[in-house]
Amino acid sequence: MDIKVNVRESEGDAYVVDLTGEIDVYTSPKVKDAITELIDQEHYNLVINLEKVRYIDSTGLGVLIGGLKRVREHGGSVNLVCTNPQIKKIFDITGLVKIFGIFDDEQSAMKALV
Amino acid sequence: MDIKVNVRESEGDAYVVDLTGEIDVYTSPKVKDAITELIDQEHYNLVINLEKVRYIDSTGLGVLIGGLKRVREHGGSVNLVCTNPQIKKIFDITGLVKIFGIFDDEQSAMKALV
Amino acid sequence: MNPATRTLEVSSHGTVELKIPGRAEWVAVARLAVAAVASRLRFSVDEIEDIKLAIAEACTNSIQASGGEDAGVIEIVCDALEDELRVKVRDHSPALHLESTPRPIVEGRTEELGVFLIRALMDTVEYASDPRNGTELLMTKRVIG
Amino acid sequence: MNPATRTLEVSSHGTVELKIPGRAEWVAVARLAVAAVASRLRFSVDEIEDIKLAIAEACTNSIQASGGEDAGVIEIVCDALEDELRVKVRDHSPALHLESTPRPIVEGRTEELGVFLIRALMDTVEYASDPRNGTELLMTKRVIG
Ligand SMILES: Nc1ncnc2c1ncn2[C@@H]1O[C@H](COP(=O)(O)OP(=O)(O)O)[C@@H](O)[C@H]1O
Ligand SMILES: Nc1ncnc2c1ncn2[C@@H]1O[C@H](COP(=O)(O)OP(=O)(O)O)[C@@H](O)[C@H]1O
Repeated sequence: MDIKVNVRESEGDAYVVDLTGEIDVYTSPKVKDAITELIDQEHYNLVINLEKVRYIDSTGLGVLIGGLKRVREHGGSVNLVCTNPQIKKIFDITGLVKIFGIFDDEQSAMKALV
Repeated sequence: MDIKVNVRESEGDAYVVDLTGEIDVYTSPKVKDAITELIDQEHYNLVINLEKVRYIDSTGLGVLIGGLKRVREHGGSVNLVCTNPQIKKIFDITGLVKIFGIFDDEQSAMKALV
Repeated sequence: MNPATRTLEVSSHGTVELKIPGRAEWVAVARLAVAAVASRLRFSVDEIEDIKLAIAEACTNSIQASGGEDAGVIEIVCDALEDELRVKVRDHSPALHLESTPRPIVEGRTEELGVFLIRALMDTVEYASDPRNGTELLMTKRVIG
Repeated sequence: MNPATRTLEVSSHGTVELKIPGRAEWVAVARLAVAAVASRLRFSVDEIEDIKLAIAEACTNSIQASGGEDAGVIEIVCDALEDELRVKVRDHSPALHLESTPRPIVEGRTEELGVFLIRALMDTVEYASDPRNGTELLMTKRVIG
């Protein structure tokens, strides 16, 4: 019932945010803070790794969408790494698969950043 | 929230009962039935493997004690395989470590049968 | 009669009531309790995840509707029937706007996303709200034999 | 105010109430719900297991005291304080014999084993019973900083 957030610099200008745990109304502010901080520091190419996320709710999706909107204003993008079928399903039924790049591993997510 | 019970014949006259899951007031009757059936069939040397048991309550302990009492009347014994520290602790604080043989693996539990 | 001699073939029907504080940190308790109830029925692991999320979204909605701080007590009543789970989530918040039709959303607010998920994940969703008693959401999901 | 902008530093204090049918198959729901509440405090994983078992034993006791079939509704109230969890388990069964002193038991009944475990796993156990209102067990466990 908690979330771990780890931010690390990757190739080029890109940053990876590793998330571990459950993203819900209680923990999503922590995720939002990490993403906001990166964007405030003018990092607009992000990979958010959800491989170790067991649960995500609408507030978590909202944080991801909010991040995407902000980086897009600067020509950046957010790619997601997601392998958990239940979480993939959530992106499917909400139609968010169409606005996020969703990848099976970090390398692919990184390559696909503009 | 369920228990799986698997009974198999082993060396000599001994039988092994493999338990997987949680043993509580709801599931312990199933364990009791399996042990009772073995004893009714005059198998008095039993190894009960608790390696895959995540939880045991007083009703589960009662079933094990009941089985031990019955086999002892026929000169048999019940040895337990238990590696989960939390469950070992329960046998410790109840003093049941003194009446059961408790072993780290099936082979040792089997060897120690009279 | 000794409980250890009963068979496992009892009816799974039963009602479980839960009250949690209407604050973000308690939603996980509702989620886990409802999952435990749901796993008494013959739902698949995926379906239990769906139910968890739907009920959590209902609680989250109550909290957000009250400004995100404290929604008072949230009451969750689970009726486990033979082949259906009914969950009622009741709070004392003002009315929510749950009447929007289900559709994949690309522009909107997080609240709408939550409501959309509830509608998508459960079989039926009914909604009642009055200014005095707060909002009540009744959700059902059937076990598909 | 948007919930997503709040910090995580809120008080963990809160009360969670749960009612389950007093039948064997529902005890697991109590166990999991109480574990979820306990994990809001700074208990270790082992301590949460202790609490789960103690509360389950209290419920099991109620069921056994009513003959193992149906103990009516069992009510569980969890008060999560800063550094202590208080759990009350209330039923409508006749009095239990919980007054025996804690001791490792080698001859006895399963009920005694349950009560022994509750006393061993929790910090304090208080017990009240009257013929009209049933039995109430109040258990507490402190977080050891
Ligand atoms: N259903 C949705 N469709 C599209 N965008 C959404 C949806 N729900 C939320 N968002 C977006 O997610 C972001 C976060 O929303 P919200 O949680 O309301 O926080 P905030 O308004 O502080 O950004 C916002 O950019 C919002 O527009
Ligand atoms: N605290 C205990 N100490 C020793 N033996 C116990 C204890 N609790 C239960 N037992 C034993 O475990 C067995 C199972 O007990 P119980 O669940 O009451 O079922 P039953 O009476 O049908 O055998 C009995 O042999 C009982 O004596």
